[in-house]
Amino acid sequence: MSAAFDPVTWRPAPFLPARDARDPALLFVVAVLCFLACLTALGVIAADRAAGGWASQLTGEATVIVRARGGETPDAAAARAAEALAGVSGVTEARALEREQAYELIRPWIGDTTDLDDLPVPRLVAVTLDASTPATAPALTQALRAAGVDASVDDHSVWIKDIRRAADLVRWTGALVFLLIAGAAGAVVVFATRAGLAARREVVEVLHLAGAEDGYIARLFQFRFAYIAAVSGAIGAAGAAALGAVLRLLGGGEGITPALPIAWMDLLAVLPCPLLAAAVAAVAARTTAAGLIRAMR
Amino acid sequence: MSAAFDPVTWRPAPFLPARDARDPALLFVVAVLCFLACLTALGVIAADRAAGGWASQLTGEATVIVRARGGETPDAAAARAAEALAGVSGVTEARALEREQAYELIRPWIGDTTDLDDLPVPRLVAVTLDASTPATAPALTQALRAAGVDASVDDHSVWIKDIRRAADLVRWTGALVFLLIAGAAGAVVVFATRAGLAARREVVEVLHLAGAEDGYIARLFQFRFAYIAAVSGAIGAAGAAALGAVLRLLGGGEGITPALPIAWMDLLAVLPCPLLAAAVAAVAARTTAAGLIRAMR
Amino acid sequence: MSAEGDIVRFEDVSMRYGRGPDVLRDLSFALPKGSFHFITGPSGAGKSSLLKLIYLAASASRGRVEVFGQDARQVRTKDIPAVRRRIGVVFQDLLLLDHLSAFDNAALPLRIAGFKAADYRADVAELLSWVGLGDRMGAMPPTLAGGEKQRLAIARAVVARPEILLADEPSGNVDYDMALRIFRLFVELNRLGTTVIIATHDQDLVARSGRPVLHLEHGRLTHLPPPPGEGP
Amino acid sequence: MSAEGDIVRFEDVSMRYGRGPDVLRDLSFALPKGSFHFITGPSGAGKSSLLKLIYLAASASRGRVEVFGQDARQVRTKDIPAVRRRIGVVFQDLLLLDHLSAFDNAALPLRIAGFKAADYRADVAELLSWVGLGDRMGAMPPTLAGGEKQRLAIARAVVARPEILLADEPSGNVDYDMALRIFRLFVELNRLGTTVIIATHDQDLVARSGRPVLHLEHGRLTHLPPPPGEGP
Ligand SMILES: Nc1ncnc2c1ncn2[C@@H]1O[C@H](COP(=O)(O)OP(=O)(O)OP(=O)(O)O)[C@@H](O)[C@H]1O
Ligand SMILES: Nc1ncnc2c1ncn2[C@@H]1O[C@H](COP(=O)(O)OP(=O)(O)OP(=O)(O)O)[C@@H](O)[C@H]1O
Ligand SMILES: [Mg+2]
Ligand SMILES: [Mg+2]
Repeated sequence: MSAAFDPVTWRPAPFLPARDARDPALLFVVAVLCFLACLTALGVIAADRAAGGWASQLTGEATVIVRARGGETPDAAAARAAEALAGVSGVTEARALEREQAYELIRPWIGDTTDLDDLPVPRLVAVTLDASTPATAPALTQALRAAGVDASVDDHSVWIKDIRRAADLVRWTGALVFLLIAGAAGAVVVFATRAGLAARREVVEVLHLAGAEDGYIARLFQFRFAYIAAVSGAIGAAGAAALGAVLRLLGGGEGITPALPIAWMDLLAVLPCPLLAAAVAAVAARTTAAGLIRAMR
Repeated sequence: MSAAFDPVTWRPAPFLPARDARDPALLFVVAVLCFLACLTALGVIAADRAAGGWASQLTGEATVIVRARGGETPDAAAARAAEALAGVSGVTEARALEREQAYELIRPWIGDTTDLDDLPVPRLVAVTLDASTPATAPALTQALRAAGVDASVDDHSVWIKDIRRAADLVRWTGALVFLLIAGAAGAVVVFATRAGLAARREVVEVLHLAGAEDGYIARLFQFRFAYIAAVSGAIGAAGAAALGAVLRLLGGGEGITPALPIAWMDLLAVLPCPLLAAAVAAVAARTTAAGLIRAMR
Repeated sequence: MSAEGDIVRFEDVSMRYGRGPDVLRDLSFALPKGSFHFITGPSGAGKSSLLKLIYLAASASRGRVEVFGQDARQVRTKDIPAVRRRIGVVFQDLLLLDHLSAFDNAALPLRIAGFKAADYRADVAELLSWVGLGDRMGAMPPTLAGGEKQRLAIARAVVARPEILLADEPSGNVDYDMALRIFRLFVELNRLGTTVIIATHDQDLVARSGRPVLHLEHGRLTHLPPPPGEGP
Repeated sequence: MSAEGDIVRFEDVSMRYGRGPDVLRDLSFALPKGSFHFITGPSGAGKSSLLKLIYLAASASRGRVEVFGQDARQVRTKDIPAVRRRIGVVFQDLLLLDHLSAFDNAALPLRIAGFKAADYRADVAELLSWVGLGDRMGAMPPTLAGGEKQRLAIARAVVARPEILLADEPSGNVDYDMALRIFRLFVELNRLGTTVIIATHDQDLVARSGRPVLHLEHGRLTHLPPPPGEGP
């Protein structure tokens, strides 16, 4: 009570009620939307990596099927093919596979046979491509033809088109959802700030009538609401990062992580969230306060 | 001005300010979250259907590779296999494919050959399975063995496991995101209602001091905020349904729709949204008003 | 025990806010049904607090408050609204609803009591004219002059013809003529059976009225009302 | 043209709210620097509206208002705060900030003027004690008695020693002794150079003070102040 009040130790109280800064409604709404936005951002990054991973796995290698021709043994043909392919620029390594490995692949077609030598089993050459400038299928075919080897090149291009399309779909959907949620979060910050400020109309009025400069009043609200938004943005971002970390830990090798591979570094993507939220809130508060003051004059 | 006021035509004004019912902050926030929740719900339904579609396409058929044995021609072996398979329960149709179709599949392995008859090209039998009680791979193998046909059965089970896993992942992720957003929407309704009501504290106070029953006051707020939530829920739901309809129209056969096939009926899934939002808001408003009144006594 | 006909009775009543000091101390008095009293005393003496005890917006920390013959402490929470509807209050800080017209503000108690608009329209309009707001009935309180707001609060307090009227500084913002006019309104209401209790600083009005006075100083009663039991 | 030494000057001023009727009509008067005037008149006569014109919260619909020798209409929006800081106002509805302590409310104009807490702490405490709030300095306005709130509003209006003090019904909720005490505070301030203008219904106070009166009826001036030009 007032008995405890001592003017000597008095310090000016903030002009805006301190409890407003802990306004649970505003904090919670902004935090939830920032959480969702950050989570979507993490999801998009992870999905992008996953898609990129599939594609690069496929683009990183090609398989060449070599058929023996003109008396050459299949092994010799494969060796020659590997040699020819190794010389192509964009190929890191070309390795002829064992006969058994090739047989495994065509066994369903020919049934169990004990005498492999009797069969015209083709040989496989596994080609590892340079990740940055991979050799194209026509280049490989060209080299093989030049070396006079009867072979077909499978650079997974059919698969890659599908994978690319799926990856693009994931990327674009993710980006769309992210934009939607981030836009919603921003709009919520704007509207929540306006609502909170309208409730403090009397503070604006009293300060205005007491001769406070418009900028001074606007700044009060600006800092206050920027602070609230930053705090709730940080809470939401931290929540999303924590969930990301849990997913990362849970799905070490399998589980969710292979499908959505989250890297520790990805978690840093939530960092701009509190700053953005604060900036949006600051601008919203400033313009709203200015509007209220104009209406009062 | 007051000159225009005529007591004879006077009708009681609502106790709660009419402009509160158009409170843009509350309307917007709830609408955005309902929109996101409905959109997620539609996405989950579509993804579920897509996953189900892939799986059922795969489970609906099997491929049998038949190898000629003991002087039988490949075609005869394939015909016998088809006959044997047709008799298995759970098989709708078994059809031996043309030699050329089988050749197409193994051509990479043997190279271009003009004399197909010289080659021990296996034949393929396409089996259509009963959708409700599909025959299992072992059952097919058993029937083929009984008929003395050398064949291997590919019921896509490897693929199906992968597809099922992907489908489950999509389903669970979707459900999780939906729950998150729906939970956020509900919580926002609760908090926005509480914030809106706190701003109307003086209405509660005046009515309370004038002898209004607690239930009467609580009901005022309950209906008001339920109405606001229902309206914004409806706006959000309509927005989501509209976007769903656009996606349905845009991606007739290709584009986004094959990946996320939305049916017209799915759009009905947004219907409960306004009702749920209204119910949540009603409960929140009622309990908050009751709390305010208790604090006032 | 409550004497027959005492509508308000205080027995050794003390009151404080939270853990603060006693703002009312050992008050004992009884107001007969149909009586008309003033409560005077310097600012902070406890006048408004005393009225709060009567309309059940606060409760005594010691002693016994009786309203309408019931111990205030025994009134169940769910019965408080019914008691309040029998009491009209002019609050010191008015408590008008800014988003409702003067007419709606004045009609509020009648609406809460469940009356139909058709039945009270004319009465409300007449009352508002009586307090000089005939041409401001459609105005919102923020656009009323200070004295106009006060008169509106008075109209709202008396519109439902309460059994008890509590008026807390009802003439602080009106001129002397208007104060007299308001006083006459209260006298009229009292004649129709309402027990009237007015907290005021207006010594002039108190003196001219010749009505009994409860004078508070630092939460204590220094002038006693006439002995209870001489009701209407 | 403004006479030297007139701090407030009205020339044929009319005013209205929105498209409503004129609430002030053809007012012409001048208040010399350092003068002390009362504004009286019945409720709704336009006293508060007249004060609003002086502290630039409203503007005349016709005529010319001069404050500090400047035409009110010519004051640029961005210069209004500076003018306001030279004027202290006791608003009729007080306009205290409920979430700030009495001390913080009283210190508000000094903070806005950019003074350091250390420089005014003692002054604010002394002023609050002077108006009888010495033991309520840490209290929030909602826990103050009606008269205590009014005295707090007065303390806030005078704390920065404004060049003009406008007080709108400053003693409506305080007893006569306190009203006199407040009047003495205003007189003291006036002696130090502040021009004082008080709108009130308190005829007693006006009569006893012997100060000049501007009397309004229906927005018209009926008593004229002494001729301008006799300022300090
Ligand atoms: N809600 C509250 N919390 C704490 N103290 C309060 C509260 N309301 C009033 N007080 C204190 O109780 C005392 C009595 O207040 P009360 O309002 O009853 O006085 P009053 O006689 O009505 O004064 P006034 O004539 O100024 O209205 C005062 O000291 C006041 O500060
Ligand atoms: N914001 C407003 N909008 C419209 N009309 C208003 C507004 N404020 C005041 N009025 C009207 O203007 C007239 C003069 O009001 P004003 O407040 O100046 O009177 P006053 O002399 O201060 O009265 P009181 O003594 O009751 O405070 C009144 O009829 C009032 O209803
Ligand atoms: Mg009081
Ligand atoms: Mg006024």
